[in-house]
Amino acid sequence: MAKGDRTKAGGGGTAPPEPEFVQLLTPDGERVAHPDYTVDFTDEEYRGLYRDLVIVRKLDAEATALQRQGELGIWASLLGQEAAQVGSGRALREQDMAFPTYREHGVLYCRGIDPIMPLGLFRGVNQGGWDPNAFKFNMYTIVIGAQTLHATGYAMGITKDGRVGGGDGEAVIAYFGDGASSQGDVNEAFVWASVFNAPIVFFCQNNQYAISEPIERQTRVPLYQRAAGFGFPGLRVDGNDVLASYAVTRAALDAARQGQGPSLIEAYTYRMGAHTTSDDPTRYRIASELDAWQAKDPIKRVRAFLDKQQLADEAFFAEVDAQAQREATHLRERVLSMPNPHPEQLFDNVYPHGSPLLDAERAEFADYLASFEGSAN
Amino acid sequence: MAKGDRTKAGGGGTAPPEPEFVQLLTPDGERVAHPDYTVDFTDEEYRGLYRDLVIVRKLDAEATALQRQGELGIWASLLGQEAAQVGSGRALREQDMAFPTYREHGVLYCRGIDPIMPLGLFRGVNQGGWDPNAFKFNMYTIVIGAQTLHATGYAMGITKDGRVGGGDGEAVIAYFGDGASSQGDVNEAFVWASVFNAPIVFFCQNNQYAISEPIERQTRVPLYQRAAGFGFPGLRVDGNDVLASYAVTRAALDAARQGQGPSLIEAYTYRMGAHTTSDDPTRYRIASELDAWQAKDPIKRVRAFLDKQQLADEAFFAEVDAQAQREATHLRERVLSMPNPHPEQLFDNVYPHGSPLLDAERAEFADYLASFEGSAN
Amino acid sequence: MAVETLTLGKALNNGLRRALERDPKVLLMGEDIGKLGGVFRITDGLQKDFGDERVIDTPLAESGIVGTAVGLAIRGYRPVCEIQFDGFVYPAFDQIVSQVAKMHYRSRGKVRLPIVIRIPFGGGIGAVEHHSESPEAYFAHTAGLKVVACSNPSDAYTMIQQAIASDDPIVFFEPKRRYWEKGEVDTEAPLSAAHPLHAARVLRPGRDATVLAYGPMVRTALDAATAVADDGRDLEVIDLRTLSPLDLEPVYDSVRRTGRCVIVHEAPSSGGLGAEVAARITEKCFSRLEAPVLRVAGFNTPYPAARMEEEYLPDLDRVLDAVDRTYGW
Amino acid sequence: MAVETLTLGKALNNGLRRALERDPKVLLMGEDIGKLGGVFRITDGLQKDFGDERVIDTPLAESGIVGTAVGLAIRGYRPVCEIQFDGFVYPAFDQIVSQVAKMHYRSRGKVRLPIVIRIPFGGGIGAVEHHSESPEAYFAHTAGLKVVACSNPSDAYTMIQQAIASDDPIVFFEPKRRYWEKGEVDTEAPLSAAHPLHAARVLRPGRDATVLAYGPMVRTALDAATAVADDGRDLEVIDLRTLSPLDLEPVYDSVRRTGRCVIVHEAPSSGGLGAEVAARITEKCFSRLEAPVLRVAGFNTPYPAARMEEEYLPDLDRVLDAVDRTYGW
Ligand SMILES: Cc1ncc(C[n+]2csc(CCOP(=O)(O)OP(=O)(O)O)c2C)c(N)n1
Ligand SMILES: Cc1ncc(C[n+]2csc(CCOP(=O)(O)OP(=O)(O)O)c2C)c(N)n1
Ligand SMILES: [Mg+2]
Ligand SMILES: [Mg+2]
Repeated sequence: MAKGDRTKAGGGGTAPPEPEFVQLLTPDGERVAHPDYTVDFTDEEYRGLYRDLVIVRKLDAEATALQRQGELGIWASLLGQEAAQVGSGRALREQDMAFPTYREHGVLYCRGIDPIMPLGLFRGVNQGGWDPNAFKFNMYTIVIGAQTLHATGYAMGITKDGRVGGGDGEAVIAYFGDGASSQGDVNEAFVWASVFNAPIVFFCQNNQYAISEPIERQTRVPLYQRAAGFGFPGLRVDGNDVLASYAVTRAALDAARQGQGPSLIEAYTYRMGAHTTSDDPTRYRIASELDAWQAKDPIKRVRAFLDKQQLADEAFFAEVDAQAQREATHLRERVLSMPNPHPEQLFDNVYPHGSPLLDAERAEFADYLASFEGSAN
Repeated sequence: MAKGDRTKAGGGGTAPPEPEFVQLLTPDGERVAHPDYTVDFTDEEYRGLYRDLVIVRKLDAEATALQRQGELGIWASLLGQEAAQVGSGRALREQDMAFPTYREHGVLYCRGIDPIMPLGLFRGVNQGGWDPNAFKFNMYTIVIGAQTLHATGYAMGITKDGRVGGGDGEAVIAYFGDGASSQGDVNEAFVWASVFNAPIVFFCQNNQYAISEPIERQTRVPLYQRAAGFGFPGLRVDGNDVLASYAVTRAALDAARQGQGPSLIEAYTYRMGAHTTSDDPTRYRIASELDAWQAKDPIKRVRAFLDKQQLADEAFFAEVDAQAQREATHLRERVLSMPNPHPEQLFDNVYPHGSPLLDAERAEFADYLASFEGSAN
Repeated sequence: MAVETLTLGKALNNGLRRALERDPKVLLMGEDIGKLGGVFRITDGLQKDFGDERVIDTPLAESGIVGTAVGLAIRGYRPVCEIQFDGFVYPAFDQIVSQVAKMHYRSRGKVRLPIVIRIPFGGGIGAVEHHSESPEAYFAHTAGLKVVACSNPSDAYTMIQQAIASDDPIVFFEPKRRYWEKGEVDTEAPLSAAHPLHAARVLRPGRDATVLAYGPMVRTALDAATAVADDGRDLEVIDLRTLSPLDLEPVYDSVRRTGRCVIVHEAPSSGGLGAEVAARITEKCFSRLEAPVLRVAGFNTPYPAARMEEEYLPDLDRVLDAVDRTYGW
Repeated sequence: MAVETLTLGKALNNGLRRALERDPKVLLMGEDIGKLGGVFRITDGLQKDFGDERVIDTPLAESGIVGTAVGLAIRGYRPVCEIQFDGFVYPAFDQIVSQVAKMHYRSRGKVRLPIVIRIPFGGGIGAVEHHSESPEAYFAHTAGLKVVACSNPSDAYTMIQQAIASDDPIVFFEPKRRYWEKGEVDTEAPLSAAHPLHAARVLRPGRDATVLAYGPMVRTALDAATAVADDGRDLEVIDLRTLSPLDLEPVYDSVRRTGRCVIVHEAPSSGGLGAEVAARITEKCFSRLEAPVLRVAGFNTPYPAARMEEEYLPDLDRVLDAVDRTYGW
């Protein structure tokens, strides 16, 4: 009947080549140049980044230990993702707002927030329960992708408030994972952010896994490329390079605050540990993969850099370790002394304006509890 | 503290240039060449396409008239989109499966299906109720975007059945609108189709509106570009050009059936009428816009082409009109004689295996109805 | 007093206008609510008068509408989301149930989401599938949400304003087939003097049996009461108005007097609101009941094609039949 | 007879294996169900034995899982979807309610969707938010779906196979905190001889009061019966098993004898399944009831933090308290 020749449509199915990314510090601690991005830190700032990295890893390890000892119900470790989190977290300006998943302990730390804050959630004594606006850091969000829409709405509000344009404008960063990229909500967030030119940076930590599923189960092209089809720029950064993570995030946030709209950063990194303490990664990945990524460790390379550049000496490294240990111990002590909630608290804060039905339920429950008092039951 | 230079991330916010599309027949009826696509129809086939276009427009007009006369509850007209539908519909091979929205009356016609089939839905005597597999044409889907996932799942089934590869492989076409591109489901369908390399063509009729909302409310870049970020090709075709619509769809379907995976076609067209008969487009669009698109009418250009190429004479055109009129009249008669359902039918087919509770409810209802018999009530 | 005769739809439109005037943080968001004024014209003229920064045509995705509303609320706005039809709220279900409903609780009161989700609901307009659903029980079963339904122009006008002024997240059901019915609305009565949002209302006192309804079925219940008044049967009709939390004290008072109760709604009976109301009444009025609380509801089928909806929907006859049956127990 | 002692989780695993063996059209789909075997290991080893074309790790999006399952079912497959946790079914709500539930109806019986949606549900495992929900009432209120819950290894083994063999779309609830409890399973009894899928079952006959439960609360109800047996109170315990359609004939028989009934579930009471069951029992057994049917349920709050869940969840004491109260009416 007719023939259709086809060169542009169709195709696909071939594996993507290992993609390029923005890198400023190699795994060996070499500082490399990039045509578009650079950082210009003081020696003190370089040391500060190292300190952040070591401390967030240490606190994370402490939380993992606390879970193993039954003091936390579960823990989602950031091990391996320190650079992506410290780099992006430090890139935020004071007025910026962050929407984390459940793993952004490092970002939280860099916002200057006491690391004890999210531990109530993991211990099971509360569900987070902090004021996002007070800390410019939203509550952890567990439902995959949901927070990207919240972040986008918040960013739309910034525009409505006339707080974009100029260097003191506000911007939003929305964290999510590689797995989350498949959720409808995340893609709807891209649509909204684009259509409303919202001042937001979508920061995807591609740690290669969604629990057990490797990235190939979510996409067959690099995730950063998703952005272009929604009308905004995307780029990939070496997520194990704290300098590059900082540089690209700072630039993207500044562009957003100046009215240039959304962008997507894919931080290419690796989840060195289990998905959470409930997970057993030996079921789905091989040891050699982990070894390969060990070589790209985000902390080792900064240490090598500080060494080579003679920006720090053994005393400094020891002092950082000591500080990390102190903060970890302090954290542990406070976790152990977190009070259990009183049972009746389960009725608190269901509604801002309350509910007579619930008040009655609470009263009945209190009577019921009282009925056991003094009994052996 | 540091500076981040930024050229790749950020940016955006500028209006996209009027995009290129694949065109083989100009609005004036000139046949033009395209480097990648062509058609090679016999004279009879060209006349056949014209006949299709005229008939689907006529049947559509008849349905609109029937609605105006109270014989249909609502009608979603395809006016203006005939070429996109006839072109893509004729491009399907017999073994291919289509998943329509609520507007693909032209595709349905080209599948050789009696146009009465969907009218029960619009009259309100049923909800569609045909066997998708018998007609290789799924039921109309009203929930925006939902069918794209169904289509993708079906296409995955084709692969599982070993029915891809070679010219006799099967493929799927999923229709959706510009507005639908914002739905999470559609983007999830892109993810699945890509990851499973499903034999599917996503066919988006960008008719410039989602009810009252212009395309700018859904995207700030051309929709076909969405595909690349999901890892498969996308292209834009002149949706008012039946030849180009045919060529690109045929090529994409054949690529899919041969195992080359999914693709996205954006058919750039225009909804000449109201969204549905319930809509009043004068509230949200100006007459001059309609005029501009009248000049690009999908039927006029084929008629001009047939004229210029002397492929048809007045007798032919008159005969086509007469046939269209006959089919429309026949359709009308059958709509008018569609029986109303018996009330008790509302209990039919809730479950394949039935439900005792529902049987009891039906029996009670029958008794209740019977209680009025003979009464004046 | 400035009493005007308005349709329910126009009363909502006026109520929204008042809310936009009163508080610059109030935003309207939804599909086609701008130039078109919504498919039911509930937002007619509002974008023109308040601008497209406050009356926002959104992309076509309900999860996106509600999800961005959450973010706007965290930022301090008061979003009013329009869901175009009942059957299209489900893509937003996750955002509503897991985010909107739970945010105040999980934040221990630190995050308020003063979001109103407007949903035209119910059947009776001859529509195609997905346009006649009654999903209220899903939301009433969701702790952390409040759910209300208006039934007449006067309530529509005040309740929408009360809902927007409230810091509770509220799912606001509008009886779409009653949009065109008229009633008197006092557009200048102060909101503070209005009947509370979360309170039922006795619309017609009566001695013999209690009929409960909300939204579109309130008119049906009132019609039933009128129809039997001549026969000497005196029905008390109560408009529930608030579906979560329920306000059942006036209902208990009534049933303790009448001993007979029928509850009417369009949603399928199984797991519908009527079940909850019946269970609670039975618990509180057990010894006073002459008959079990009976439910007149949609059948337990998907909503049928338009030409069967008349039979599907509870009507005056089915209400009266149930009232009769409570006498025969 | 080949009676094995299995955990409930392992019984499900064996049941799924049987279903995969029996019918090549059966597919398992979900997040992490392949190499990992699911976060609860319910699909452990199945991908290894049946291949990744039949046991499919999907992208991370629940609407996508269920939506593609619809297409696969139209193509002739029998997809079994795993939703990782109860709280993550909501993104798929639209596909379940508007597509899965309605397809057979709208196609006038021409499209069957033999889809099973497995949902581990309920609390008691000390999890963080969204991992302890009991969403069964949403689905039981949705006409066109069937909803079941298993409570013990033997039922788990047969019910999952029956559900997969059925052409009805079925939401299959698994009591996650009972996954590790053991029981005897006859793995060779023919499916055709098994207790029907949509039938309740009297697990413990008794004379004094009827206790109804399903899923995780069945064990609690049985424990309560044991606890009071010594005091001379004889409770009848019925496992509802099928939540939609309900099978209440055995319940009516029981309540007509006992005159007292308590229903137990973890979901919040308002609009929960207990409301429906109570309303129906009251209608059918009105004159035999000594007291209203009482509900022991989750409170009407979002699911609380883990360290309050013990108080939130119905337990033996609360069941007994309710039984006591039915005596004091
Ligand atoms: C809607 C939803 N579905 C499923 C889950 C269960 N779940 C928790 S984390 C996770 C994987 C997330 O992967 P990714 O987005 O890559 O983030 P990562 O954990 O790797 O940081 C899944 C499936 C969830 N929390 N929410
Ligand atoms: C989930 C959902 N939301 C809203 C609607 C109401 N609605 C019906 S058609 C339509 C616009 C669709 O626009 P588009 O996808 O461009 O298709 P078109 O009608 O232009 O062919 C809307 C909002 C719906 N049917 N489904
Ligand atoms: Mg990941
Ligand atoms: Mg359109």
